[in-house]
Amino acid sequence: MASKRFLFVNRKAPFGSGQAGEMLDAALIAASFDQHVHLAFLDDGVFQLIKHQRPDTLEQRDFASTFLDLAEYDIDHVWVERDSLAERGLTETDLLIPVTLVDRATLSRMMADIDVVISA
Amino acid sequence: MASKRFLFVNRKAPFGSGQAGEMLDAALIAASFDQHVHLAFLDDGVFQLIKHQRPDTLEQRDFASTFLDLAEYDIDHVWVERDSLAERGLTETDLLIPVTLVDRATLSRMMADIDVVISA
Amino acid sequence: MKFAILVNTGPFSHQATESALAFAQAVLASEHELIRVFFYFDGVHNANRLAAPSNGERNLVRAWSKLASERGVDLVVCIAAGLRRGVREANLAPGFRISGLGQLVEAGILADRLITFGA
Amino acid sequence: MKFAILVNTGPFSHQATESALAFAQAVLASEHELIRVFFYFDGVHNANRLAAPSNGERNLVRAWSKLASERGVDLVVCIAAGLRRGVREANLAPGFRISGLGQLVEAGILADRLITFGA
Amino acid sequence: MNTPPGVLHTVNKSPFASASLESCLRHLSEGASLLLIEDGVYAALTGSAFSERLATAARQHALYVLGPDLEARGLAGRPLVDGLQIVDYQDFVRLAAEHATVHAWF
Amino acid sequence: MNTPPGVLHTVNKSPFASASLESCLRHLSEGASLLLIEDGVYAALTGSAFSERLATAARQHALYVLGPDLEARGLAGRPLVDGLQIVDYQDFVRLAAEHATVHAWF
Repeated sequence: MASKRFLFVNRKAPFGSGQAGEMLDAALIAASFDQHVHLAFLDDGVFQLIKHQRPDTLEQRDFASTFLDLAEYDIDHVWVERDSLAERGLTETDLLIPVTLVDRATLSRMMADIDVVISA
Repeated sequence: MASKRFLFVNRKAPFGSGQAGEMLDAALIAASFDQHVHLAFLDDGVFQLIKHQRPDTLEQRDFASTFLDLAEYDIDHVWVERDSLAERGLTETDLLIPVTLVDRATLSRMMADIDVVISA
Repeated sequence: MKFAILVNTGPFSHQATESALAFAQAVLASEHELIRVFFYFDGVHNANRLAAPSNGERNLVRAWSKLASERGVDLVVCIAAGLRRGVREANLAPGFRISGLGQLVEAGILADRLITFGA
Repeated sequence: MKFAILVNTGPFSHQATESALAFAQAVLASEHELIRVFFYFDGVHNANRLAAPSNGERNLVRAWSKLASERGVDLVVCIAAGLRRGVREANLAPGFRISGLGQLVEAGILADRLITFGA
Repeated sequence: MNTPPGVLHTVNKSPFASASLESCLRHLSEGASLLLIEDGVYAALTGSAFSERLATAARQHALYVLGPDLEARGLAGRPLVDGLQIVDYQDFVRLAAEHATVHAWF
Repeated sequence: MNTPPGVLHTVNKSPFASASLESCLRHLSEGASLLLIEDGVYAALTGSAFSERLATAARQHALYVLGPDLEARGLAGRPLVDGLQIVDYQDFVRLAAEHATVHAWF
């Protein structure tokens, strides 16, 4: 099948709603179909990438640890909005994995240059 | 059974989530149990009381028309926050039924003087 | 003191569901009494026995059922909210019972504290 | 042009469900093609045939089924999301089929436009 | 068909309850359009705490609001923020086809 | 038991995504306390756009934050807004019993 640029837009905090884990599942499947997968984290979505999360405290599934394996799924495009981090008192050192930090205007342009947008 | 002061706090717009109609159902049942029922409308909840709503456009249930019959259920305490109306460009004349308009500080005190709070 | 709980959200939809369960367990571990948990709005999905999360995921439906079987907690699903959303006798999990909104009002009357968990 | 739709919300929970249905109907009334509707997250509740809203309320499950029977629309429920929430073959409404997330990705590949309805 | 003009954004949350519309407005790139649906249509009200914000965006981007959702909410006859175009579901489909992608904010 | 001190408010939404916490803070009457739970605990972060707002409220009301929800989110070791007390579910039950009513904002 053809290869398209898929963008998964993550704007939700990780535990409050159950959507974050299922979004990641969808992104992994897209990668397994040899699609070009891009993950954008902005607004409260940046909280998904924070270090030291303990989903076991809530008996929730530990999907954050899957972020550590993204490269194995050939997912290299992980974009995090710098402005969203700053508004929340966070910096790059708070993040679990290396990411591409971009400012809001740049991320807006990157999110526009995509074939399929899936958001949650 | 004993008679308590029940407060139903309505902060959600009427159609986006399906909660507004079910909140009203609960309030009517409380009234039928001879409880003292109070309805508070604040934040986006004030949109529930706007005139000229057409739920049929969305094939949704017309619960707004039930507001017209509140007196028949002996529900006399309908509090609407004036500040919430103003922030939304609305005034008392936009409302479907006569209500008790109160400012934010007053409503805060009224909502504190209650036995049971049910919110949505 | 008598507590009652209102649950407005379903499993895997919002953490409010898990908070309600944790709060219920904490009441049971305290000197207080939990007289009823009422499931309304999307909360009725907590009573769907067809839910079968995969390994490593929590089965909230079963966790509620356990509260009923082990601690005798009264779990009541709103009949109208359940019918709207497809939760009824045919797929009702053990320990739950279906009844009307009057059970919520009654819980508010009989309990000293009614706590809402929603989204 | 080929359209596909992703539905993330359930009936009586959020209007996004009704918007998705209205959008699907509008695509079918246009010169375009609707190749698939994929139900994910709480969207799986749209496929629960046990839903029985009272008179005067809309039966969204039935409305989706009708799109399948009358217009041949492909309605796919995510198997994992459905199992988590209690929607599976035992209570699957007519016209829906259960399959994997690959069907969502395939829809994204085959369609010219994929539209998400969520909350 | 002409070159797609950019992204069609949809927002379905009230600007008084949720930060989604504000975030979407901050992420509109060149050629992007915005369609307000469901509770997003409350942003179209004049005289509100959000009106000026939306009017500013309307001077830079094509802004649409879904008529059936206005009507259901009792807003059909009211004055709306300048520069908004009222559309129906057929227009929604057309706009989706005319833009390169659709990006939903909720 | 002493006279109940007032209302215990709970908020479970992030202040960056939802207006619920801001609205709750504006409706705290005398003797009211606030417990942040679920995504509400993000309000406790220092150095954020919301920190000062919460610190102000903490000077007038008893403010609590649910420890297990902080921990799950990776915030257990971080500095929090001054005046916040970390509590567990047993404390939540005790607070609910000590206050006259519980008012949930979401």
